[in-house]
Amino acid sequence: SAASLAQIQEQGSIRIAVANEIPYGYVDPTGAALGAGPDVAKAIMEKLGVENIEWVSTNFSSLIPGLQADRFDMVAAEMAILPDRCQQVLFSEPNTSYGEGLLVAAGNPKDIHAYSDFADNPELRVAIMAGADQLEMMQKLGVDEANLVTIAANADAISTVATGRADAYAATSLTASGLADQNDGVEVASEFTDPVIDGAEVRSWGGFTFASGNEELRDAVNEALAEVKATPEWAEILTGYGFTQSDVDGSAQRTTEELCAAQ
Amino acid sequence: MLFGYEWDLSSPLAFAISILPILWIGLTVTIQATVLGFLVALGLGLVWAVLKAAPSRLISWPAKVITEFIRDTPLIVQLFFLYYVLPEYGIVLPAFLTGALGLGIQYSAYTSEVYRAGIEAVGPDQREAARALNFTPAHTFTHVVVPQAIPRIVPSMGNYLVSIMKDVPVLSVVTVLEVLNVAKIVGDRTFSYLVPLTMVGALYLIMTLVASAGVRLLDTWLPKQGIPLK
Amino acid sequence: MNDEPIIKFDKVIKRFGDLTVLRELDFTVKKGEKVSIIGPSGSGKSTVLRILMTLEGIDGGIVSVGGEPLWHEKGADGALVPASEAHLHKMRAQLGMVFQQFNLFPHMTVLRNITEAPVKVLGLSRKEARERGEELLELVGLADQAGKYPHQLSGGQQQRVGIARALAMRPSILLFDEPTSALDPELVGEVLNVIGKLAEEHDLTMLLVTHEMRFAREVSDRVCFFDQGRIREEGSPEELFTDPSEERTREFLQAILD
Amino acid sequence: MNDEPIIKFDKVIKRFGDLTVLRELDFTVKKGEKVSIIGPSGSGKSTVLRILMTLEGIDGGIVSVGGEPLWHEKGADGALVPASEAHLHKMRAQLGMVFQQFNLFPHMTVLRNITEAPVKVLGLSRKEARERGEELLELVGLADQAGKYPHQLSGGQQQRVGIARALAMRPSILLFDEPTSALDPELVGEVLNVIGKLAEEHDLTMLLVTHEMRFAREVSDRVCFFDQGRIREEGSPEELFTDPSEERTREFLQAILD
Amino acid sequence: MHWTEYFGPLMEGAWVTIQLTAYSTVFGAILAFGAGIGKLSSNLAIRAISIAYIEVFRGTSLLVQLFWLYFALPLAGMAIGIDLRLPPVVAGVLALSLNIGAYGAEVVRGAIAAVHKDQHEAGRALNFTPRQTLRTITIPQAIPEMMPSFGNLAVQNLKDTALVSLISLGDLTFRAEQIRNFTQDSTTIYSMLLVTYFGMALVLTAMMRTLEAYVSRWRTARS
Ligand SMILES: Nc1ncnc2c1ncn2[C@@H]1O[C@H](COP(=O)(O)OP(=O)(O)OP(=O)(O)O)[C@@H](O)[C@H]1O
Ligand SMILES: Nc1ncnc2c1ncn2[C@@H]1O[C@H](COP(=O)(O)OP(=O)(O)OP(=O)(O)O)[C@@H](O)[C@H]1O
Ligand SMILES: [Mg+2]
Ligand SMILES: [Mg+2]
Repeated sequence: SAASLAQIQEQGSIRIAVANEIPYGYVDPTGAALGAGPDVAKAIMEKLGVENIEWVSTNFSSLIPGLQADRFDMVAAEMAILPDRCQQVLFSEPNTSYGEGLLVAAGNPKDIHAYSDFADNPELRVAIMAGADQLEMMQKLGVDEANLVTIAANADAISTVATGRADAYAATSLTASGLADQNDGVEVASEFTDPVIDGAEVRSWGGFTFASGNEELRDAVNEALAEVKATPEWAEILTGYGFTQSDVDGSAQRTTEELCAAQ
Repeated sequence: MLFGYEWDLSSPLAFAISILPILWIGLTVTIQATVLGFLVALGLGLVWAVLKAAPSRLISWPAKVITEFIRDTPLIVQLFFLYYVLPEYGIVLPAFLTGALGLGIQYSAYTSEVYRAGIEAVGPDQREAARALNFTPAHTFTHVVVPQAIPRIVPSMGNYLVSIMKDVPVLSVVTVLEVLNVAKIVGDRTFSYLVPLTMVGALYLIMTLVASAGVRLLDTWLPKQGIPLK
Repeated sequence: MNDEPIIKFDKVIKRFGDLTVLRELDFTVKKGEKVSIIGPSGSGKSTVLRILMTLEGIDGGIVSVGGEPLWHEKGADGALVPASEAHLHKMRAQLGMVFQQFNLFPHMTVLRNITEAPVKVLGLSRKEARERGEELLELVGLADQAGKYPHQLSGGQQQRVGIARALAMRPSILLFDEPTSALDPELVGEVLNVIGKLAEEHDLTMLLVTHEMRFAREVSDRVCFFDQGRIREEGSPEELFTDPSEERTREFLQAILD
Repeated sequence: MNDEPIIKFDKVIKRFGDLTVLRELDFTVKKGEKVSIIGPSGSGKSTVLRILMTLEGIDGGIVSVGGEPLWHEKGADGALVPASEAHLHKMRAQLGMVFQQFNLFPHMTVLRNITEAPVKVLGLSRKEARERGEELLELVGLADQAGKYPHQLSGGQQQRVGIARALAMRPSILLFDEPTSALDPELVGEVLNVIGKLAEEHDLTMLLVTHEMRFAREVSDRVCFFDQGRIREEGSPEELFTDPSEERTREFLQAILD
Repeated sequence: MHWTEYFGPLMEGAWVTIQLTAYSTVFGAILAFGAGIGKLSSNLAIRAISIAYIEVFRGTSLLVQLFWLYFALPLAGMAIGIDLRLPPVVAGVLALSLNIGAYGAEVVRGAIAAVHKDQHEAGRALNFTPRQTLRTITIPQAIPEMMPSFGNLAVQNLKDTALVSLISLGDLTFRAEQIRNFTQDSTTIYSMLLVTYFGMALVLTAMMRTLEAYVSRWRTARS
């Protein structure tokens, strides 16, 4: 099973996975991990006395299986805390909160402004990342499965959208704007209407993730996370990666217990 | 839920049965990609074979280098190239076409060798006999060389057809929803990979056994009257 | 028998890389003549036939067939220029060849082997070609084998098909390159019989490369002894076999007849 | 020469499918005897040697070598049961064989061909085996070829290596299956010389299948004429060659000596 | 990021690819010999296992095998209470070796079966045990026969290593993907990637040719 807290502290080393999503957690070509998740994780590990972090970069859809298969001890991808996932893995308290967004081709030729557009117009195709929560949103909004293009990685979205293989990429607002910055062929859909699902606007809360059974590590991280969140550096990290003040404030609005028990 | 089919996680068997229709959809894509890729490999391979046999080195040499290059580089990278690079030059192919084309290109390097070997196996004496009878080169090729080359070519081509089928899962990297990709998505959504992946393995085993048997059958059906087959 | 030469080699040179196979060969055959070519291995016998059948080009001199240059044609200014494929195609129509290894088409039936060229090259109808093919099979004694494939026949039968195939194109010159040397000894006779019959009954010009001395003696009007790419000695079979004037010929005949 | 038989075939039957190759063969060889086996193709000569070398089993009768059954061993109750691999392994140690096609190991040098089995099977040290191997190469006149590979030698040399290889295992019986018939005529002599020398100088029991009548006459104490899986006639070379009593033997000798 | 800066990470990935190729070629060759010889065994159980192995791994797709080992095997292990969570490197090398080993087994079997029966008889006449005959006579003669096919399989294996990038193993392709995700500079990255694989294949081919010349030196020795 996954390394226990004691083992980690004894070795002074922990394996943390990211899914190459700017700005949540990614590895630059030199191998350095950046993003809201990794930066906060570094602060937490410092508090826990773990000196060495071994960063693992993997596909988003491999994060949960990877935890279950002990390929890493912790995930710092700001994975949204969802009831389904809570049954598979453990989540820390929320570290971030974020809303949804849409990446479209430059000039938004198909005039897309909401996730519900894909349900209303069966001509439109939308890309989602394998394993991401946007799938569930699309399904709940009644989007036809045939109009979903499943891509393996965030960065593939630029090509997918710019070439018209999909008309838009559904992702969090920060992901979308991060991608839009990288390439002139794409932009963030303006006047975006947040999806309303089960009567509520969608907002996601992201946290660190652990293999089930590793409550000890989760609890230690929670404790350290609370300390980090109390410092001004925490908000700076988040805003430095483009999170708005309301995103920062939002992170305190829900507890993991509530999120896991939702519905 | 995928493609409108719900899965039933109550037991492995129930799960397996409930995802059969989903895998079937992936399987049809696998078969389509196999057939289309094979056709491209057959056509393009013939082009390479003709170019490689060209009397001018200016033509034959580049053809040889290109086919060697194709043969020595991984399909997955070739697919990435077709999928992500071509659009930068204005050529946007749908994922399925990209995949089938990539398969066809990769295997054209192999099939061109099959053509070459098949044609070379028809000895010079046959060409000389045809020339002595005043056949035109085109008639010699179509009526003397090709009919004798076909029985030599068919079994190897059949084997490549099976190989192409086994390479179709690589097309998942460019979002083609072939059977492995579908199974993987089922796994991603249920967090249970064992049943769908095992089923794909079993399906593949059945398909290759059937296809190989088909190739052997075809081979025994082929007329080969006295054509010396090595 | 007509006296004008139907085949004429005029100082013909043929090289393979460094090896000069024909050294200014002069050689003529009259219309209707049956000429046997004998000589040691490598002396260029096959090469002569292959040049006539346009399977090999030449490096010097002029070859004429039926009074016209074979490997050249008259250019605009009357000078000889290398022959075009069209010219070769026309010239080849006068020649037929029987190969040592038969070279039948294995994927065609016996009859199809014989009718394919008349239909595709001469433009005969399938029916005409079939009729002619059946006559020829009759001639070579294989009327009942028309539907078989070559591999179902014995070597001797295959070679007789080879002869029928060449005849089906109505050539005026028939070339034989050791037509019996790939055959088991007991099958040689049937092929030689057919060739002998042809030689007697038709006024075809025939050029035979053969190691069957008895046959060369019986069938041919003239025997040419080739050595090192030239004709070393020639004459009627009686002259050459019984009283060769050259030592080299004598040696060769002795070695062969032992 | 000792009188007790070292090889004894007692009503031995051998079949290949429907074909009965040995029909109740009775045959004995005394210790130190040199026996030539002659006979038409298919008469079972090779089969006799191959049974002795345990390359073929038998379907009936008993073969004994050195007084012990070869293809059987005594079971618990004293009755004969089919031999185990261990028994065969033990029995094989008395026999050596020289093959028609030499059957040298192409991937080993000449010396290695000779030393491999003594090392691996007899458990000699590499050094001992090498010394013995060099002596044997000396004996067959190939002392200077030890480092070459078989394909670098002529056929005659290869066969001499084959003889040395068999001798290296110190067999008391040496079997030769047409040891010279795969050789070009001019190489036959050197191999026959070596065998002749062995026959003279050693008290090895030797069993030779051969078509070399001159050799059978000179080397062997006894010649057996095989026909249809039986010994049709046997005797000293003089008797058999000069005055065979059977018509069949006479015919065979005539055909061979022509 | 300038394209020259791609070299560092790409070379790191290339090193992983080389290691993967080396390990899986070596393990694959061992499996190939085991199963190839096993398929010729007189022992029914060994033969059945060898045939089953060869058919299963030749009959399914490498990527399916890879995903199965990486994603499904741990779950299968959990079901029966054994820890089968292979690290990506192990899963990758295992899948590649098992796959190439199954193809190689057919090559080994064919080459061994092609050794002339005369050689077995000579071995028997010299009282070698069947095992000794196999080891000292048959296999050494069969190896040169196998080499051309092994050369092709080695290149095949090199290409197949690219698939391990899909289970997050930091090979050449994975590194290239990472860079592309970061820079979106597809043309440069993929061109460099193709050329690198081509170069490695050429080197590998040359190495296999050298090895072939070495193991068949007894065939080519001149008199
Ligand atoms: N295509 C070729 N390339 C190189 N050398 C050739 C070629 N064809 C023939 N030769 C050489 O030309 C010489 C004459 O060949 P040719 O076949 O005419 O001899 P031949 O008299 O028919 O002998 P044989 O009785 O052996 O058939 C030989 O030395 C032969 O090796
Ligand atoms: N393995 C086998 N399977 C079937 N038939 C065999 C086999 N070995 C030998 N025979 C047959 O057994 C008969 C005797 O064979 P054997 O080799 O003993 O003859 P031989 O006297 O040595 O003949 P030759 O002089 O041709 O070598 C032959 O008809 C042969 O075809
Ligand atoms: Mg010739
Ligand atoms: Mg024999």
